[in-house]
Amino acid sequence: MNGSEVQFWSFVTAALLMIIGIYAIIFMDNIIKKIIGVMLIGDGVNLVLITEGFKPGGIVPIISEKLYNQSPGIFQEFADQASYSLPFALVLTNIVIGASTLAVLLGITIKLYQHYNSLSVHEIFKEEKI
Amino acid sequence: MDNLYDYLHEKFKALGGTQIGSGLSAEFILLAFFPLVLIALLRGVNDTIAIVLALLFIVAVVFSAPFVVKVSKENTDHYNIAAFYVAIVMGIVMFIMLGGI
Amino acid sequence: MNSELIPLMVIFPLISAILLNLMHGKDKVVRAYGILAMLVVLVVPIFASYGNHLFGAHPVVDTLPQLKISLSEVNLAIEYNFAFLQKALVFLLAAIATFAVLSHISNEKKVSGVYLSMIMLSIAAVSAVVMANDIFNMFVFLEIMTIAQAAIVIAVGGVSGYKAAFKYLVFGGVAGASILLGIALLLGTFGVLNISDLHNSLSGNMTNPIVLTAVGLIVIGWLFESGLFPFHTIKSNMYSAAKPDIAALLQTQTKIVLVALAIVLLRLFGGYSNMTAVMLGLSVGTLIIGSVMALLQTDFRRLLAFTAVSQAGLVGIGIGLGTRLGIAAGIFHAINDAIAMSLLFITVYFIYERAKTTEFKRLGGLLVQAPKLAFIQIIGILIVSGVPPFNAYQSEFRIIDATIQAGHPELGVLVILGTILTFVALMKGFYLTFLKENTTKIALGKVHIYNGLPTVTYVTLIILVIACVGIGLFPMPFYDRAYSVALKILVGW
Amino acid sequence: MIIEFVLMFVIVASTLLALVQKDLMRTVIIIGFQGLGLALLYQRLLAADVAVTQAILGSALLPGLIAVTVFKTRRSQE
Repeated sequence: MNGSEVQFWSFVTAALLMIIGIYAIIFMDNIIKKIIGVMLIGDGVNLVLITEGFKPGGIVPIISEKLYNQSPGIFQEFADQASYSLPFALVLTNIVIGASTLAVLLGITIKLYQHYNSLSVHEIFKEEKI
Repeated sequence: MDNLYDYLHEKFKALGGTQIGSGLSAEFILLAFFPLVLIALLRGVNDTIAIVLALLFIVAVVFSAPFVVKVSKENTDHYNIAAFYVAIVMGIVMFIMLGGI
Repeated sequence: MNSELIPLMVIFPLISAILLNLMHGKDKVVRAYGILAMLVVLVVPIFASYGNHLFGAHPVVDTLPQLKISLSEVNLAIEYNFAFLQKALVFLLAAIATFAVLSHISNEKKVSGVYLSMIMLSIAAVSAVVMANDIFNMFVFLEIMTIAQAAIVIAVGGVSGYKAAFKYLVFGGVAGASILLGIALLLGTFGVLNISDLHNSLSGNMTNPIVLTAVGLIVIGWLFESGLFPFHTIKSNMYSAAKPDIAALLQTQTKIVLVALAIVLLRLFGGYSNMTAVMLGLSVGTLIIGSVMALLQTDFRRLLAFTAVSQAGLVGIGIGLGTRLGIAAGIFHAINDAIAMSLLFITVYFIYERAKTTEFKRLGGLLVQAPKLAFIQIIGILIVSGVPPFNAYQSEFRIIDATIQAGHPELGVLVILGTILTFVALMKGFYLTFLKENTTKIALGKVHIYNGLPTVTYVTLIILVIACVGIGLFPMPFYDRAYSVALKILVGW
Repeated sequence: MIIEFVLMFVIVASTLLALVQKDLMRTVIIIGFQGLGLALLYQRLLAADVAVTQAILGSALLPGLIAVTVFKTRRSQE
């Protein structure tokens, strides 16, 4: 087992998360499970981005001041080994966006429950006759 | 054919509250829409095949009219209908992009 | 090169959103600041000079050989472009948003700071989407826009608003994730996020299956943001659940985002004919289904909602043709139609404010009570249906011209059919609201439209009519610039 | 290397388990494990800063929000 195998299976995990999320959004009847589905899709995309930045056998792209002072020449070596950190910045943004979407969705859920006294999508959208 | 109006009126009742006039205009536009799309799709192929397909299509239209009721049933605000079409279209779009029809 | 006013168009509404949120509760402060902020938002795009703005300390670095980019330089900063198209779109957005803010301030006894802050947030998000030359920045602001729009609808919509916002956020989550996954695939393949750099890296690389997957994913996101076929019921539900003045703002934002994202798609993957085919096909479906559904509605707001969706399909047809004429006509129609549909939504807003309903079975015979409104609405209907000498005629005519020149005359016929159907649907609404005497029990004594229009609404309507007539009589200054933008899109930025 | 595969298994398994539960409180608790597993996987994939954020949000804050919603509505799926 080497690093690139981890990368491959990590992509597979991300794909599974997204597929499970889409399944939940389409087929699950409970609103909260649909919301969890939205969260799972976001997690899957985040995992794809993180795995893209991953470098097998690399190091975490954080350089401490102490390390730099010990040997200034370490910068070149660091740049060679560090994982690609642009995707991490994207993921941080997406995590925050996902959290805010989730919060709004949960707020709507409480309001809908107060009105319909149910969490079932079938029950809530009953008035729109199929 | 004497009581076509009554027949259509009966059919359009399912729409609920819509006037028969608007139902009929929508129906005619849809009847014009399908052959135009068919022409747009089949313009490239062999003439004979296109004629046969067009005839088959006309037969299908005659037996399945009126469309308005079906179309309006498929475009309500229900969550499940939206989810169904979203899933189908996502699949089709990805298939066209990757399969390259 | 760096114009200092360009970032202000995004940053100022964002700061205002935060401030208005904090001011919530202090009525007079919110009113004063709301009007002031809208003034600034309106003025800044007029005075900003054309150019680029770079966020970040590294404007340009030399070639990075490991990225395999056939460029001499790579942009590391987040880049905002500002040219005539961006100016027109941002100013249009600011104008319609000003009406939404002013109508809220002048009609409500208690002004909600949170509500105004959400409007500000959506303005900032849409301005950023229009100007950003960075694909991830675009995604972030699209998500912010989705949340802000859902919040505006929740604020006033009641239970139907909650349901509409729920669907909008869930499918918005799916579409946003789809766009981000597409971006992730492009980032993994080429290592850049700047659209110009991606354009250069992508040229002649359209057989890579990873890139093709990314195209499909971003197109799905585009379909959601512009409310085309599978998402048309979600968008129209949002429009009809919101108050009509907000619906005017929402449909303006939708059309602006449609144009902005379509420009990105065409710049990046313009050579890929399957993509334009998908865009074109789904736009045609939206046009016909939207106008058929508009004809079947029994509520004026829902009727207008479906009309707005079908007009978005018309814009999509122009852009989806992929020819220079088609793209120019599509962009031109997006601007014209956003103005014209806003006009109609605002007339219905007035009916909704006064009669507290827009259902046809409760309305009728309003011509006697509000002749001015009826006159303006019939003008709006003529504009949207593409009657000369108004502006939508100029662009619809050019779209039909473009379909014929692109070798799809059937599509031209379909556009004409859709336009006729839109006209019939809108006239049905006008007839049932203004002309027909409603004698049913349910309507008796219900409908009262008091004397005269309020000043804000009246002035807005007049300004919009003047804009429509003005663009209709002198289309060339606008169309020529759209035409040159189309050339830039096809050839390269 | 084995740690990553265990974490991936935990993530997928807890996702599936969470969605088949009838009791929504159990769903919330199990989805917290999924968030924690993701955070640890991010750490193993050399994204330390993201891992910290995900650990806080995914394993505590978001499940907490969902738990509040479940308390305010009904607990079991009908």
